[in-house]
Amino acid sequence: MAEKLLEIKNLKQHFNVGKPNLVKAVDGVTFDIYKGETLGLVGESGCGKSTTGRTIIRLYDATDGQVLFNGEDVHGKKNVSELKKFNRKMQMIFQDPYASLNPRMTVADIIAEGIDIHGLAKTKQERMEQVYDLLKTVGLNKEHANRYPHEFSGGQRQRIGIARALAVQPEFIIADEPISALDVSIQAQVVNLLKKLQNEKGLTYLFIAHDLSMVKYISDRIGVMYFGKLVELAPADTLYKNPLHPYTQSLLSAIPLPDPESERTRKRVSYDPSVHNYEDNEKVEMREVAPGHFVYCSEKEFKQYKNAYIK
Amino acid sequence: GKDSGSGTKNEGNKESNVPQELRVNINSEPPALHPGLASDSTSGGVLLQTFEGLTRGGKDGKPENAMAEDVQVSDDLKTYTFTLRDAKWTNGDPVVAEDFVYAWKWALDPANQASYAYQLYYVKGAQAINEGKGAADTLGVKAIDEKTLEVTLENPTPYFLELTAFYTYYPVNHKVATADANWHTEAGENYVSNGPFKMTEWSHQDKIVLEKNADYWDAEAVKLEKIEMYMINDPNTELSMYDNGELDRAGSPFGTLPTDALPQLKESGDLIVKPIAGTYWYKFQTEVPPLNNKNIRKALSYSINRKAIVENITQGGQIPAMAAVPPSMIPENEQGYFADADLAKAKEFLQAGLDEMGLKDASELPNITLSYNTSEAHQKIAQAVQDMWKNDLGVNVTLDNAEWAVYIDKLHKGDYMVGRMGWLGDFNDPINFLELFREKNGGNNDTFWENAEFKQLLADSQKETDPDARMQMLKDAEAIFMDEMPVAPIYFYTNVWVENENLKDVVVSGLGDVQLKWAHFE
Amino acid sequence: MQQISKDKFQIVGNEGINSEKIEKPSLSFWKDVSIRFRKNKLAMFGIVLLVLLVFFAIFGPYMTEYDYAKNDLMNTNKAPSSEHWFGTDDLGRDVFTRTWEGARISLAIGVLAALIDFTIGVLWGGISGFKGGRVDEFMMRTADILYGVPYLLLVILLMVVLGQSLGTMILAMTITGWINMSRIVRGQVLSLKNQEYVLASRTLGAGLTRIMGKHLIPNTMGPILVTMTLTVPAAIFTEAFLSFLGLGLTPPLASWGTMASDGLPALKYYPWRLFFPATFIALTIFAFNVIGDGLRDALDPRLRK
Amino acid sequence: MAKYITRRLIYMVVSLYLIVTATFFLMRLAPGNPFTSEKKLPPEIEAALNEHFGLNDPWYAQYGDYLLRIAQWDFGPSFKYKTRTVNDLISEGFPVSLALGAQAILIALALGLILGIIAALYHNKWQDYGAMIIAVLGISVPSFIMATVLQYFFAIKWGLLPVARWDSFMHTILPSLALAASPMAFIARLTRSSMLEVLANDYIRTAKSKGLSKGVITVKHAIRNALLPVVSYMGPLSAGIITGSFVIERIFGIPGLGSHFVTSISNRDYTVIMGVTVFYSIILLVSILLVDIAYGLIDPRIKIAGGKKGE
Amino acid sequence: MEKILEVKDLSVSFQTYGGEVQAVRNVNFDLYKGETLAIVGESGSGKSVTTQTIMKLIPMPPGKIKSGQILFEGKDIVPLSDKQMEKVRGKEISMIFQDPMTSLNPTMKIGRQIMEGLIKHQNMSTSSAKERAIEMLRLVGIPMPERRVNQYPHEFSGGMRQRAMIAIALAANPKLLIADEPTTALDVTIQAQILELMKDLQSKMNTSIIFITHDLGVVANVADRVAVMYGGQIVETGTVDEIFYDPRHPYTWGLLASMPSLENDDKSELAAIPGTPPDLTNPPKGDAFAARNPYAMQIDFEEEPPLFQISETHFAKTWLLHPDAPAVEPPDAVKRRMRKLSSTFDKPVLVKGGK
Ligand SMILES: Nc1ncnc2c1ncn2[C@@H]1O[C@H](COP(=O)(O)OP(=O)(O)OP(=O)(O)O)[C@@H](O)[C@H]1O
Ligand SMILES: Nc1ncnc2c1ncn2[C@@H]1O[C@H](COP(=O)(O)OP(=O)(O)OP(=O)(O)O)[C@@H](O)[C@H]1O
Ligand SMILES: [Mg+2]
Ligand SMILES: [Mg+2]
Repeated sequence: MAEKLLEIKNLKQHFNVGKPNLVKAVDGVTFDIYKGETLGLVGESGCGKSTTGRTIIRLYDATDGQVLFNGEDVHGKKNVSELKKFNRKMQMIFQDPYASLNPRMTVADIIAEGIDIHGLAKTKQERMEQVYDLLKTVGLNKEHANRYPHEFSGGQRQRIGIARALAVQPEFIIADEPISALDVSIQAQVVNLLKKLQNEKGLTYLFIAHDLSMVKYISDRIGVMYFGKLVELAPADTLYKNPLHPYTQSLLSAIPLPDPESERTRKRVSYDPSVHNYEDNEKVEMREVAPGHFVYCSEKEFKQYKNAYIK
Repeated sequence: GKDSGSGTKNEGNKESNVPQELRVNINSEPPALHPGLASDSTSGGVLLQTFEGLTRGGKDGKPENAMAEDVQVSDDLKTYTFTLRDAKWTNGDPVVAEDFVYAWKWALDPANQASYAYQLYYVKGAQAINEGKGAADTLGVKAIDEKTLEVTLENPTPYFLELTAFYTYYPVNHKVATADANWHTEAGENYVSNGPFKMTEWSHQDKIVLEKNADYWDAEAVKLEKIEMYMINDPNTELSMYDNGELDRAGSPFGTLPTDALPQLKESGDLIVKPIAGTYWYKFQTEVPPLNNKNIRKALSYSINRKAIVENITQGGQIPAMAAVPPSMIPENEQGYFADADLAKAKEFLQAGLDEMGLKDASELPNITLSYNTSEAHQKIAQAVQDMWKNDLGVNVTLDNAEWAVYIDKLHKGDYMVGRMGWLGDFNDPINFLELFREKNGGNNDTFWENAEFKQLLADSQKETDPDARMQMLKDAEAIFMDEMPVAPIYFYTNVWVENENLKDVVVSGLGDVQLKWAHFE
Repeated sequence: MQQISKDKFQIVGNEGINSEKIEKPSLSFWKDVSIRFRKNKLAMFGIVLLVLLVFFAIFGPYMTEYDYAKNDLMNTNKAPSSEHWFGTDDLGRDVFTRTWEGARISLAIGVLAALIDFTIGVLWGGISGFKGGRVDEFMMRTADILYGVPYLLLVILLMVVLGQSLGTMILAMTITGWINMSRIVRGQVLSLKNQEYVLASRTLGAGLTRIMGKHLIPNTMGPILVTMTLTVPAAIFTEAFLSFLGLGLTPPLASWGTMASDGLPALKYYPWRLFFPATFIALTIFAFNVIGDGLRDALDPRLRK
Repeated sequence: MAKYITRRLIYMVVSLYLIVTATFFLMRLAPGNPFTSEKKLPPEIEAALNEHFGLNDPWYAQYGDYLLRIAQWDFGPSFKYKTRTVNDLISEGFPVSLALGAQAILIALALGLILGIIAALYHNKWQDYGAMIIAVLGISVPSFIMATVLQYFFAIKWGLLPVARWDSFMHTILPSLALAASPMAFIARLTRSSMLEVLANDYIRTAKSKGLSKGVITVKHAIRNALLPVVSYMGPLSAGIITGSFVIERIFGIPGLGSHFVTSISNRDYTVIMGVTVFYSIILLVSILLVDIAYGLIDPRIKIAGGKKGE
Repeated sequence: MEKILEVKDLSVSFQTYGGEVQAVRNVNFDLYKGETLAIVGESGSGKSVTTQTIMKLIPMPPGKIKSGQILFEGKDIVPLSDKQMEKVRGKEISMIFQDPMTSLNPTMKIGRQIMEGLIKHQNMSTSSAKERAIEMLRLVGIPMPERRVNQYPHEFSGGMRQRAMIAIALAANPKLLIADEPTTALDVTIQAQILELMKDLQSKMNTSIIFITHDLGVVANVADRVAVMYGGQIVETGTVDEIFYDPRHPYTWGLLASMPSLENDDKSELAAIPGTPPDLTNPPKGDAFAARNPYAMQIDFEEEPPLFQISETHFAKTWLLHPDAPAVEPPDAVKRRMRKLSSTFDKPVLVKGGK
């Protein structure tokens, strides 16, 4: 495949270190993201997806591990201008649309913030044009530019967040559930846009979402997280066709279909972590079951999965 | 016998059944209630009720014998022999001559940091001892026996018997004091005194409670049973408390009355005004031009409208001062050496001064800075004087206000042009005012003015044994002083107060001391 | 139903039809704020009041024949009359003239102190809170130390070293005045700096200035405005205190603060000497407060009506 | 937390040391000395006094001496009140000032919060304006005028309460009111402004949706979130108030500590200046520490202890 | 079946400086006991405003109920005061808000926030309320709820906050539950679990649910009936089968067509509805959807379409159902779903608004 844009090595993010309520939100995650690809990240709610994303973009100082962006350590000390450059290259769409919008800024100012910081517009007019463009891109209209976040519906707010991230024309976007609050048609519009940008400008995405059909549609590869760990990583189609880890299987079985009849009759497979029955000395780690298809498993399971794969 | 005697007397007095309890305000915590350590009027005001010296100021202001039953003065006026009466300390000990010797020596001992020790300098050898240059036994005080005290002075001091009424001259119970060096810090068993009242409670910064001392030799004359002295530092509050019946007396010398209240109090006839021996004046720094010019000084001084100031600003019945020494010491000074607000003369002097300086117009004079320390009253007077000088003489004046310590520092260093100051007499004699200006660099001179003739007159007066001749010398000296005008007197101080109309016989001396010994309610 | 002509039911699709709308003029945030502010009647009243006060401060002293400094010891403490509209003070000076003469100083001092406190306090508190860690520790401990040293001593020394001047007075007034502001701002910043929108701005590469200027300070504006409006009276009274100490105005210059503190003891006898300066201080504070409230409301888009 | 507090305590000692040092030099640089008086002492006597109090020693010796004394919590004798030690002054004055101050703080807090809350709840209604007018009066009438006015009406005109002195509970009412007026106003204004902010938040809507009454919402949801500015303000304020107010103590003749802060300076009473400064500073530093700790308790998102950027 | 809620002719607008935002325009619908109504629709079409109005939670001002009635159990709640609403909110009706982070009090422990309503409306003691809170957290799938009750919202992940919101609303055992996009931040397994939980509650307590979501899969799973909103209006309502298998409104077609499907690996562009949604400050004159409607007719730009009834339960607001309108083919993706449903009338019937 193409060159690596991002390498995440044994990334750990623990909260409340040294206190009884220690949370290992991300606990040793390793994966790469290639230039121009979309890596989907799915998993149980609370398993550490957002934290992974936020740690990558330096909102948290990693407890342990490394994040290399274009070969450079993101968490190494950097001076202001380097940071600024880095920030322009990497952007994030926040999961919580409302909280991530300053209640005292107009939408135009919010979206233009990146433009202002990086001096991407030469004149006021140019700036506003870019803002209007972005608004249109995400399905809002000019009229909205002068309003404040609280005057918007949930989905509209989310779109403002998307427009803000797009404004600086980054190379890499961490999209944390970017479309969950949008109606399907706008979702389609946004996803089309993301794809288009990817095709045209070679953007790379880390796409965190719960809507598996959308994830499947947009992603080249998909990682499945469970309890702070990456449990399976595979090309999108492969994962859907050949889910190996029991959690992945359970996840796929739970996808609701837009078909009332099948919904009435569907069966879910539930996941019970005790099925693994790992022994204390067993080494559990990511293993490549098939080319590009990694599963977090023990030696024993590894063999099992391999067999399953052949069939 | 004595006790019951006074008891019956009291009962007889109580026919009107008025509680003999007095509440006054003394402004602030007395810094030290030890006769030797005290150096301020607040402490003095308390000590005056609780202690008694060889003499005590009588109702008429003249010193009367107190602890002393009899006084013999030698012909050269330098040796005083006091015979003590049978008096007791509050703990029952008799008051003996040794108590005086002990107290005075204690105050003079440099180790005890008595800042008023210089009040004892009239006694032979005192200054040397206090300055650490002489041995304690060289002091001219001797306890001949328990009841006889012999005091030798440096110079004839006609006012010495007034001085012995002053608190630095009070005795201290030497037994108690040697046994407990801290006897004076709290009310209690060890706080022994010999005055009309004893201190029964001292709650710091709050109040002091005095009660009648039944063992006092003249207990019969003492009518008050109890005195509460509050420490309230705000004149308005003080007057409000008085209005509200929470105080029986408000105003000086214990407390203070707010200036703005005076006109009304005067109108209602409640205000009592009594002149005291003190002068408020403006000092000139006589080494700074144009104030090094006598005529300019006189012009400035003559042009001040003192009457307007005392009537409209200070409003406390103060007397315009056209002399340095208060009229209580030199009665002629009520008229003074020149006329108040004598603009014509002032302008003459000004012209003369300008001519001497080769200037044409007052506006060419250097700007005059008028300094005062932070206080509303001083500020008002300064503004008024500034206005007078500006308008009447055409002299440019700027005001300069400084915090007290900074101000004193400036004055003592001569770092000023014109500065306000006041002097309250320590004892009733003109020398107390005039000697301030004896030496150019004398501690309290500040004007840097010196005059040989003046100096000589003062020196001569100290040797003079004839009181009239002596007085004349002092008057002559003052005349020189007023002619040279190193200070511009403004007014003579008064004490103003209001008191419960039933309160009688509170004695306020010409120096401004209060004695409650005879006070009582009717 | 019959009225609808059939040809209206031709499919025309959405092509080519440009739903061109009448566009409203785009408003900048500040224009928006000013519109909102102007709709606030009380705030506008405050502005009018302030303008009036300023007007009188400028022209008031010329409205009478009296000079603010001229004594008239024969006419002290006269009650308000047609001759002396606000009466006279204890040196017989015209209170009306002095009031407006004093207005110049008090208003200037109040506003200046508020602005200086605002500038230093907001920067200091903001940077301290935002940077956190050692920077915070250092900045806050410095403020503590300044706050712990006896103020009076500081002022006396300033006075001795720098002498009397307007500059010294302002310095004395602001040397510790900003600390309150900085603490309040820091407290707010501490709680705001982890808000998602601040994080978002950081991921955009925003630096300290921007985050402070666009995110933290606007969202702390409420407490900042309150503190600022309350600095005004504090400054007016500190000035009086400093003047009393000799660091401020040299008499016969007047300010509301000095006039009020001079007039206080006369409250029972010549109430107008306190009444006029005190009332104008209160009116000024009132004006600043309603303006502050109006601004606060105007700056909070969530409250728009 | 324990670690944080320990660290702060160490900083406190350092701050205190710096305050002491600054005060020492300011004090010695200020013109005048403890023996300055209208009636100048004979120079020999002044020299003897200086000698006795060690004022003739080189500055470093005196400085060292002060530090040593402070370390032993023995501030020495007062220059002015020759018979009393600074420790006496503090131990007698402080309880009074504390009692008065605590009462005033309670009044200021209670009334201020109530006024502020009412103003915010009835934003731009008459209640709001009423509260504002009370607040404006509270601020534009400084404590010394307030005190005089209160005395005039309550004690002299209506005879309800004593004019001054510190005796019974009745005596405490006027001074605490006068002392509380301006902080009360400040608190009211601060509370109002932050309450308005808080009331516009979504979680207030959530609370409403639970059917909670206005009162409960205010008390349980709004106040805590609005408290931060008030707490910031309360730190130095309470240190100032419980160590006594010069003006109030003077007007009401209260034997508190406050008067010493001013009189010691005008008297150049070096030991007292030092003593009360140290005492005040300790209280100040402790209350500031308490405020910082309170931040974390009020708003769990604030982590002063960590001190790290981000989280 | 008994109606629990009738919304009649409801219009809500917001006063802004930019003009009046007519967020909800003449919305009518009703809800039966024990029924689940799903509201889908364009984002910004007024779903949240409509439902918040039912609880009278829109901020007033700037919001205003311009007209209409909201009959809850037959009683109009529009004129009720805040005080009177307290008895309804959190007890009779409870709501899951869309924005979980900002809808939770950041300085109150999650547990307390759940307990509050219990203590107020169900008179529980603190300890039993706490037990119930833990129980609720467990039910919504939060691991280690004993520990989590003592945490603050910012320590929760997005999905966990949303579940906490759900727990708050469900704990109330309301007669009417309004769930505004309650599962957007949840992974499918948890989502399934939550849906199960809601159904459970519904069957036990006969709760009625209004469920707003964009996930048509979820709609298919939970809904009995569906309302489709666009531009502040309800443009189509029907039973879940009617909407999925026989949609009539072009916007509904657009929605169904824009979904990616799991089965095919087709990575071609999704069929989004072109254009931008209308600006509600000055809603278009005719059909709000016209400007984006490939089937738009001239009339659509001129006159607001009336409501047509397609079956007993199926209504749509489009001129396409007018007898004069040409027959049109829905997009392929929709056509594939289309079935003939037995209950459909022969011909759409004009309900109202016709001339
Ligand atoms: N406070 C407000 N002030 C002004 N306009 C508002 C306000 N609240 C909502 N709106 C507007 O009302 C319309 C409807 O909003 P609503 O939140 O109901 O949409 P929604 O259907 O819930 O959308 P979503 O699915 O994106 O949440 C939107 O256009 C929005 O901009
Ligand atoms: N500031 C924090 N303090 C303590 N714990 C935290 C904090 N932030 C997140 N966590 C915990 O870390 C874990 C992972 O959170 P994260 O937000 O990364 O989940 P997520 O995968 O994004 O979930 P979701 O899909 O629900 O958003 C959760 O258990 C959460 O409670
Ligand atoms: Mg998340
Ligand atoms: Mg919504």
